[in-house]
Amino acid sequence: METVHTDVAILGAGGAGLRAAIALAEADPKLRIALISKVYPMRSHTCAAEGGAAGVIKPDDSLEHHFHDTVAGGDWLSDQDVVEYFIREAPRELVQLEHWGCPWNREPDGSVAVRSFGGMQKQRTWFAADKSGFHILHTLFQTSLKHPSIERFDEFYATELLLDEGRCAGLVAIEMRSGRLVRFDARAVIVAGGGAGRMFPFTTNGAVKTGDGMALAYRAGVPLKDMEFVQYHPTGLPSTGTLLTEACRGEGGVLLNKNGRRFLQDYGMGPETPLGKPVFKTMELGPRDRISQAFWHEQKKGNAVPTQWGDAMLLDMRHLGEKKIDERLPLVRDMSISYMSVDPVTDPVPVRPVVHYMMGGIHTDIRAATPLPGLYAAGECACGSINGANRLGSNSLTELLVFGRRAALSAIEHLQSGAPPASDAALAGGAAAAQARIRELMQRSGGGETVAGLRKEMMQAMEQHAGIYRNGEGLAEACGKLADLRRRYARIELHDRTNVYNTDLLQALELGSMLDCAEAVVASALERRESRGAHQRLDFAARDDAKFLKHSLAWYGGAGAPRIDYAPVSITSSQPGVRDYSGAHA
Amino acid sequence: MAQSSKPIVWGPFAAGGTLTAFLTPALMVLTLLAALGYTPDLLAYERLHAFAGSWLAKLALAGTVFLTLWSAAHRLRITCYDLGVRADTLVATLLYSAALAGTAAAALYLSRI
Amino acid sequence: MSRKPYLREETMRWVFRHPRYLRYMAREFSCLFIGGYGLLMVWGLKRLSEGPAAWRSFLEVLQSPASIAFHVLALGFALYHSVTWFKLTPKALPVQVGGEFLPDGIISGAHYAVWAALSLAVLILAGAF
Amino acid sequence: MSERRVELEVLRYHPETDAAPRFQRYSVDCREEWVVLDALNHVKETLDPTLSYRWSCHMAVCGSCGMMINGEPRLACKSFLRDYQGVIRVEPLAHFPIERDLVTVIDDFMAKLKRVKPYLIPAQARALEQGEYRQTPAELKRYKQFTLCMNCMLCYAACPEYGLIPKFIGPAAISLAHRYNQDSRDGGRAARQEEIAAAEGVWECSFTGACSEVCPEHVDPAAALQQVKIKSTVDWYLAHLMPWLKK
Ligand SMILES: Cc1cc2nc3c(=O)[nH]c(=O)nc-3n(C[C@H](O)[C@H](O)[C@H](O)COP(=O)(O)OP(=O)(O)OC[C@H]3O[C@@H](n4cnc5c(N)ncnc54)[C@H](O)[C@@H]3O)c2cc1C
Ligand code: SF4
Ligand code: F3S
Ligand code: FES
Repeated sequence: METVHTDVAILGAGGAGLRAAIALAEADPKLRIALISKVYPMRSHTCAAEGGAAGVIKPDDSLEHHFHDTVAGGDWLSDQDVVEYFIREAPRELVQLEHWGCPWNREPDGSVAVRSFGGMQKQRTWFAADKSGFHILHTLFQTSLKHPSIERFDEFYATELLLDEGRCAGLVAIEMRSGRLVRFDARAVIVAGGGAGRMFPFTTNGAVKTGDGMALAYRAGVPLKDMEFVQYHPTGLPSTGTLLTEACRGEGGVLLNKNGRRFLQDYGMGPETPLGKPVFKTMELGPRDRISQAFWHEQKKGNAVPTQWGDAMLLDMRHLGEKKIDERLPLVRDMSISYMSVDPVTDPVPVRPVVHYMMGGIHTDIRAATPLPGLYAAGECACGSINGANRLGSNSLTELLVFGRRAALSAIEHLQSGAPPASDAALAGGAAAAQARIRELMQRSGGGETVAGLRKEMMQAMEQHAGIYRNGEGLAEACGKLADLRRRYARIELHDRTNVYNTDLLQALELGSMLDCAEAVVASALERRESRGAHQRLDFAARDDAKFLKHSLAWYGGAGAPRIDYAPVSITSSQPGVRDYSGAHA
Repeated sequence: MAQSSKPIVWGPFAAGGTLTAFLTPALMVLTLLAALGYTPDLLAYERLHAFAGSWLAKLALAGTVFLTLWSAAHRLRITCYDLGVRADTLVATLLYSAALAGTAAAALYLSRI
Repeated sequence: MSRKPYLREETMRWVFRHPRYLRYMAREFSCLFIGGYGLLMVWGLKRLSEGPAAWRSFLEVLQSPASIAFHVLALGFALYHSVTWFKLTPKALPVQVGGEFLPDGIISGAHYAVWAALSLAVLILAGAF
Repeated sequence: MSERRVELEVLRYHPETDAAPRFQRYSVDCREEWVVLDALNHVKETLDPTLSYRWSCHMAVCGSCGMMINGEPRLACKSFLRDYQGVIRVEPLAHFPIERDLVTVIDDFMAKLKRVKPYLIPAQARALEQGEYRQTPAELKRYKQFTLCMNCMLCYAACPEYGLIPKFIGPAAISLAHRYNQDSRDGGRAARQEEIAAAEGVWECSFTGACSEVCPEHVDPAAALQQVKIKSTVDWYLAHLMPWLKK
């Protein structure tokens, strides 16, 4: 097996992975950096982010505001010391992107423009029309081309982390175009593999978001933290799940039920604000979890708008006018027309909540370090706990910049700490075992299970039992179902046993990752007997700080179920309080 | 990699393209009229001879001939490539030389007027 | 090595893949007629320099059916060249006024207007009417 | 919810078993509002798991799903079944070697992208503490359109000159260089000229304009290329006819 010797291996070339790679290259041009990604960097899902990235820049805003919005938005499950670090670094990172050429929207005086976002009490979301993530990703990718020390391994699918004496010392990946397995020996590894929304049937997430990064770390013994918190975004197109950015509401779009009522006022987010004059943290500028939950209740009351794709509500942007829509939300208009045949300039667009983001992920600390020495994680796959129980829109793009860089700096510290090199025998052994597992999967026959079949059952279980509202009974059933699916996964049979660009194999491996992540989600959700942020239990409707103001950690249990235990939440200045989106603060 | 010297050939091509876009149809109408027997006044020998006698007109005519031939030659060169003629250097040399030769001939005749 | 990327050969078929390529070819072929017309001009100058009799015979040759046919075709292609050229100028020379780009139509339109005025002027000054 | 039986004719090529590509027919029940990508996914899930192709976002932003659909380079996730009648022919993007099925080899494009130095080379260095560069909305507008390129390479598949002259750097990469040249913060034009004003750069473009016609993002690469040609020509004449202007 070919071995690539490198100093730092980065799994994932989305926003987080690229940011880390650049930070490494800038810190020391002599470092060898291997950037490994299953898709070409610019195909990573960061490109799909529309609305923007939050960072305090305007004089009427302050770091305290950003801190409080984030912590309250996360229903006090955020680690406050980490949030403090995050909001301090945020503006610096966004200016850095500007210096690299990101085409942020501008004010007439040439300074960057900011827009409103849900749950934020000030305008602080930097944006590039409604393609913010696209521009961030391309700016990072293009900037990375400047650094010869970043060696890219595009379309390499990582299958396993390599360990030696309790340290992470590399990984194994399949080169898609040839099918050969490559071993990467690294002194530090950064996982930036993105989210796992594809566990659900209806999601804004692209095909790449199958939780591989999380699963790899999980299997290597790193716990997954707060996995029960899955964010639904309230406004996806019912036909495809394609996202209409929160900026639709930030710019003044409103949500209506079938009677034309702005129903959010009936769920503690009122009083109704004047049309076209959105008020921070009120009504349509409430947080995503609350709005998605309100829709669920409306649906139960029979107030939803029926469409051929199921129940929906209406996102009305007509009053914004054609000019503003074209200037600020061109993609939204284009997609509504393309995928729904509805022009937001003339008609309200049907939307419904859709799985969007994983608050949970690989357990990391303020340094982006996992408990496994030599292993760091950043981006959506990591849970450094700034998002708590519910992420505020536009915090995630900033997070992947701040912690992408932080992971790089921590990796460098690790390299400098002079840890001895890993033993070749251990790595060779790990790699050989990985190869044997792939081979076995490729050659297995007679099992009779198919990738598509199991995937469908997994998605159904997740949608049915781990959605916006959950209960103990359903979750227990889901745990059983997923355990069963994992057993059946061992009997999966590939149709394609060839080497070159074998997507059948790829999808089988991705399914394995998703099953692991899904099990962690339902197991953590079952144990959390309270309702907080995006995790709402019908059988435990209230938040329970006495018992559950703590992070859940899911530990990989091999063939058995995950083991759940807990870690404390770090609180510095904000004691848990009431999340108030009633406009009372205004 | 060296910056190409293509601008030498492209500059006159672009200028010629613009000139022919503005002027050639009108000129063609003039000679077409003559071809159909309605010879415009300007194409009568005396007038044309007198017109072409002025230095300014000589210069303009020579320039028009040059730019017309050059832009046509350049386009033809590319079209040859598009059509699968791969001997680009040969084609280019032939065509540009022809354009230059035509211009030189025009200059010679003009000098005799 | 299991890789064996397959390279499709480029044939002339691309010209027929989409009407746009035929339009492109038509535009490029205009050079034959415009170039031919350039040579005609050179020849005309030669005859002009050789005196009135030569010029008269040049005019006679112009009146041959072949010449008429050439003229009609050439005029068609020349007009096509002008139209395509003016359609493309806004791309090559965009004009930004007060932040906004001038719409393509305005730039092309201006070119068409100048073209019409110029052609008219040439025809009138040459006594075509 | 109307359904429709769709006939797909997909170019298959498997390097380990096939000497040359061949077409394979699939007949699938599709929903009227589906895009071609949905139909392919349906084939892969229910009929033939061995079919390989690239996709990710399903919302026309990631640029992975470019293919020839009835002979036109298009994004499969933005090509609606309702716009096609009869058999739909799906092939890998023209002008690129086929790795397998609908998957092409794009090394050439990736290398060219890097060559044109598509990153900001600041005209004036600025420390982070000094905050952002000032850039007015008008200055932003000057290059904004050229930032929209998602590297889908449809323009390369449409450009006959790229098909004929594979060395041609091509529409998207040159547009990207132009994007930075036009940026008020940038001072790197001279460095980029070495590539884009070279013989294999902009000069292989014959202004076919096909690139702009197929570009799903309306980047208008043809415009960028002509602008580069004009600027390079002016550069050249200035440098050679008025060399004293050179610093
Ligand atoms: C539609 C949409 C809109 C959004 N809008 C916003 C917004 O406006 N503001 C905001 O702040 N956030 C937004 N988000 C969230 C945010 O975009 C994501 O959380 C973020 O982009 C994730 O970035 P990442 O770098 O962690 O992962 P990604 O960009 O998803 O990249 C993951 C990388 O990991 C690689 N990878 C994965 N598995 C493997 C493997 N096995 N082997 C090798 N490589 C692998 C992939 O190839 C890819 O390069 C949005 C999300 C979506 C889906
Ligand atoms: S210019 Fe347009 S067609 Fe070409 S790669 Fe970019 S987005 Fe695609
Ligand atoms: S199609 Fe090709 S020839 Fe030029 S204008 Fe576009 S690059
Ligand atoms: S799947 Fe992303 S562009 Fe089509």
